[in-house]
Amino acid sequence: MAKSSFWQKVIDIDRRWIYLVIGIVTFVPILKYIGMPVAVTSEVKAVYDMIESLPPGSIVMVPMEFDPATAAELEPMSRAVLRHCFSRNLKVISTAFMIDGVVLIERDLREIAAEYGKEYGQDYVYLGYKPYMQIVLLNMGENFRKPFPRDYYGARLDELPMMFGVNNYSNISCIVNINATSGADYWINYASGRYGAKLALGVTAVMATDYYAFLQSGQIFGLIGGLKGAAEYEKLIGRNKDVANRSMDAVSVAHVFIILFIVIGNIAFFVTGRQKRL
Amino acid sequence: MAFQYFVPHYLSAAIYQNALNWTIIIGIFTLVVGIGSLISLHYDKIARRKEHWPYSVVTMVALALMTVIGLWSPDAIQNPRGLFMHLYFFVLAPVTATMFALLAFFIASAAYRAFRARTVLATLLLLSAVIVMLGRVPIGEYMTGWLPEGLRFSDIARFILDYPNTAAKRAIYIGVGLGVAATSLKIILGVERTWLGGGQ
Amino acid sequence: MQEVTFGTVLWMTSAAFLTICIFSFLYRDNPLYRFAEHLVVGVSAGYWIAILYHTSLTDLWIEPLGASISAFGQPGGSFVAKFGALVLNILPGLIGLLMFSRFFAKTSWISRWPIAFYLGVSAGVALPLFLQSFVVRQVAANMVNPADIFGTMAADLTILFNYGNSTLLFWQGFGELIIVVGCICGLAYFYFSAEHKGIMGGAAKVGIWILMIGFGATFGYTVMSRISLLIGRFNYLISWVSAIGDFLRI
Amino acid sequence: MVRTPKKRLPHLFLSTFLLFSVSIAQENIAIDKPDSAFQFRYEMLAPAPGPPGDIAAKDFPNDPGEAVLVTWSNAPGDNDVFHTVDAYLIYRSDNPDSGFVLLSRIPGGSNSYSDSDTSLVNGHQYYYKVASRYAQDTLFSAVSGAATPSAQLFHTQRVVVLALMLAFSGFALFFIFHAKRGKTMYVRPIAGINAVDEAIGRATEMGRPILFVPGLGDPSQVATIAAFTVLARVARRVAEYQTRIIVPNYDPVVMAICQEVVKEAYTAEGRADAYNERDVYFVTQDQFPYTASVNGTMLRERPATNFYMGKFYAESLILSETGFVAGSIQIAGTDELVQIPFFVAACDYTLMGEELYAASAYLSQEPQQLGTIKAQDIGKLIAIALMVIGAIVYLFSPQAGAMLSAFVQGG
Repeated sequence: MAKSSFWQKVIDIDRRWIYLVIGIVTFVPILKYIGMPVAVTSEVKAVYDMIESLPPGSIVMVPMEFDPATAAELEPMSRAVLRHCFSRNLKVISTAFMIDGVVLIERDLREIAAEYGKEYGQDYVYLGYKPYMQIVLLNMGENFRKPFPRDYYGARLDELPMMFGVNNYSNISCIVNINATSGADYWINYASGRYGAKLALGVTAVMATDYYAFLQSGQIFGLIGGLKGAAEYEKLIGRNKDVANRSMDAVSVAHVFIILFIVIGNIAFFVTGRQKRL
Repeated sequence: MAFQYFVPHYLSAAIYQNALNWTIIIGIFTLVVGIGSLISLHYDKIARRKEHWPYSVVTMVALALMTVIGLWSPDAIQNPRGLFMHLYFFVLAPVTATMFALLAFFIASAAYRAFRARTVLATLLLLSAVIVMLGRVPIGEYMTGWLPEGLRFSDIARFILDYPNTAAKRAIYIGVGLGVAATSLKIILGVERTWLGGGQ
Repeated sequence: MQEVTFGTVLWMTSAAFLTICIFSFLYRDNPLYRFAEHLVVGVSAGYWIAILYHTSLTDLWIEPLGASISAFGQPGGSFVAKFGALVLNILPGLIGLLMFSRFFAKTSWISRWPIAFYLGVSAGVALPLFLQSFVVRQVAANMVNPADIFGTMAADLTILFNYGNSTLLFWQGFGELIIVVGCICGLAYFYFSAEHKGIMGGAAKVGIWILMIGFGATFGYTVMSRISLLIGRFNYLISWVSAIGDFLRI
Repeated sequence: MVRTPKKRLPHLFLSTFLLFSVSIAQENIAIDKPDSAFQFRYEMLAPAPGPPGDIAAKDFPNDPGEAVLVTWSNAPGDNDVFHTVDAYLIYRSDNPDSGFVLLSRIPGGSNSYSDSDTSLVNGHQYYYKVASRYAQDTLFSAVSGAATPSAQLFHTQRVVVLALMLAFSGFALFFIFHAKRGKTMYVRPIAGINAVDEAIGRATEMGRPILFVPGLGDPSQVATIAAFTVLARVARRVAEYQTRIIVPNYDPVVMAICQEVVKEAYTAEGRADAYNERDVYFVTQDQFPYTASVNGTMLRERPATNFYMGKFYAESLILSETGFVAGSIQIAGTDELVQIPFFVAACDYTLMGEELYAASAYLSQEPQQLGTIKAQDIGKLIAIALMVIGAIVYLFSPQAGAMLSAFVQGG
């Protein structure tokens, strides 16, 4: 009887204890880095391989669509991809179709370019934001100058040395779209589907399940999913101590605890004789 | 508009573009109506000194401040050092991100409560969730790294994501697609009139 | 690194304070949360007014309208064309203004017109688009060669029996089979105009099983996203503490 | 002991290629990119540079008439092994003999370019040539035949969608008019629908309000439209039982419609005076501030029942967990795939995907609503039939099957 009432208490536990445990197990590993091994999956490797295979000077487009709310997941990923491009002396064109993220993305681009001593206009170009992205994507298939006569800083595209002769997707070796929104569909339908650009996606872990189908159908050549994907990419470019890898510890531990909760909940449920309906 | 999809001609593209722009403009006018409703609600609370009315003052002041700053200067939304963007980055953004982060806690408590092996269906839900969770984090590799390929958590998780998950999605997508088509059709034909308040 | 000024620290502190306000909701509803909630509703509504004004209203309406009015002052071009352009630019604004009739109870029925226009256009756009990507594409993806599927499975089993090791291709074939059969069963579950019994009932049952496995997978996959967001907030709080430290040292 | 995961060849993945095309698979397995150490020797084996061949230019198909599609065959050495071609240079002129202008430089490995320069004139003739650029040489191809950009009136790759749309419209109309003439149609009862009335009754007993959240969708989305129908039903009951309904809104147009719906419901019950427009209000068009506000409302107003109907995104679980804490009965309905699991986990009843549309038709009991449900079911049968036909065609001839599948897929 005593045992049963203990399990009954477990079932009726105040949810705030669960919150507390999750808070603690997420916070502690951030402070203390353990370094769990991260296995690289084929879909992330595909993106890495593609960029690795491009000759220096090729142009990669890295459109980024995320805002401060989703930056926690996607910022590490975009930083890893940008680092890879710049370290291989590739040129980068970037856009931001989420208005809340325009400034955030500008900062990321500027900081990482500076890390590698890259110059604006010569090695990378930031086009910024325009509303109605589906129309912009279609127009970019014709000419970047159509939706973006000027770049984010107000310079005419023709004034930027890097943009000479660069008209539309066909001048781009590949697109790595880092996206927190369903706008990724437009990239698939228009940039890849209609204009045949080679497209890879970096998306949040939630979205990743949706986009596996496109990977199978060959509409995208690679997929980086969530913080885990970012950690894999960091590992591929040899930056094991960056933020995504460091966070993997906390992610792992939190997962284990959630599963523990589920297991304990089920034990309690069976011991108390399943009477409790929830 | 439905037929525009099949007609790539430039005239058709222009009509399409115009109609879309119009809906956006109408949407903006409606936003003013929405803001009117927000103001009226909070004004009412303040005027009648309802419970928690001081908080309504906070809303009204914040709304007025943000609108004035935002409309006053033409580059308010572009200048990263302006007050408008500062309010965005240090007031709106953290609250947004933190609300989102609350999910980490809620997902744990929901899993604890709901994932009980009560029925076959509940058990399937539970098992597939647990396997996918383990398959996506490094710790799953620790636990099953010794197994041959194909039997590890990550492989099973991948199998579930690639196949049953895709099947479920397709079934729902086809249903949703047909549903959308049917409803659009009803609107075009004027059969669907719920939006008029249910009146015939 | 960015230099830490008093202003930065102040703004960062406000963000950290609001972060903590929202987290306090986990304990229970309290004045801190209520403050943050009401503040952010106001700020956000104001933010959207400004954003939509600057990005959409000016670009899409005010500027083209201005241009079509000033076109009358310029030489060349037929009057009819100019007038047509003007009307085209004024109309959406007029329709939008009809929405304001909602402010007065007696005239509020007029606002149904803009709503009707809005719905009509959207519905027209949605009809073929959804049929294409949600129905036709998905059906096409499901049109696979059964001979391939069973062939793969059989070939793998042969290897397994003869050599004792598997190429795992059996599971792939099996998976493809699950997609096709699972999808059909899922559709059976959503078949509303017949009772679920007999074959239909069986298929529907399998359908709901597949749906549940799919849902479980989505749930499991989502956990990581959400934990990442929490980590992001914790990282922010840590950077705030260290920014204060830097500032005090300077 | 730390076990470092071995570099694994992703079996399942690789074999996908095997299944569909032997040739593609061979390329993937047999040709590995050479290590950089071998790169030098490797390139010595590369074929001598040459110009691109088979140059052709034609009007870009299925477009509004602003582009020309230029195609060519890859120059020697531009393949998966050697990559010796740096880039292709595209030139254009309106005279086949002279006046060629450099248009664009595109990376090696490609064999087509869509020229959609804004200076292209519809109906005008253009000539193209392409040069392959190697480390040392730049070699020009022959001049293409004349191409004339023009606009098309019909998108040829969308035949199936058009056919389906017309057929579907036909069925829907048939069943709607059938239904209007009084023929009753069976719609299977859906769990959760009965719960709607129950939940309203409970709210009345407890004397607490009902919270109806119409989601984040805009009014053109079907989930939102279905939500209006459910709201109409709920509001009528609320008016009848004299409880209170609170509807916080995200989209101002949705708000306007919800106000109409609720007002109409009160009027229909003869209680127009009891309708309070401030209970159907706008919060803000921003996901999480909206969620924060609805959360607060839940804990302060303590509604007996929460309805979540329409489009929901990440806020689904934030709302429904808070609702659980507040002790409300919760009924959810959404077609947003990713969010269904969370509603299933946290709510008492969940209408999944199409169930939401069916529920709204069921609740309205209007013949035209039920008629379209029937048409949707026919649509599902057509979908299944197509899949089966596809499988049968494949069995007889794999080529025909692949062609059929590609035809249905369209562009």
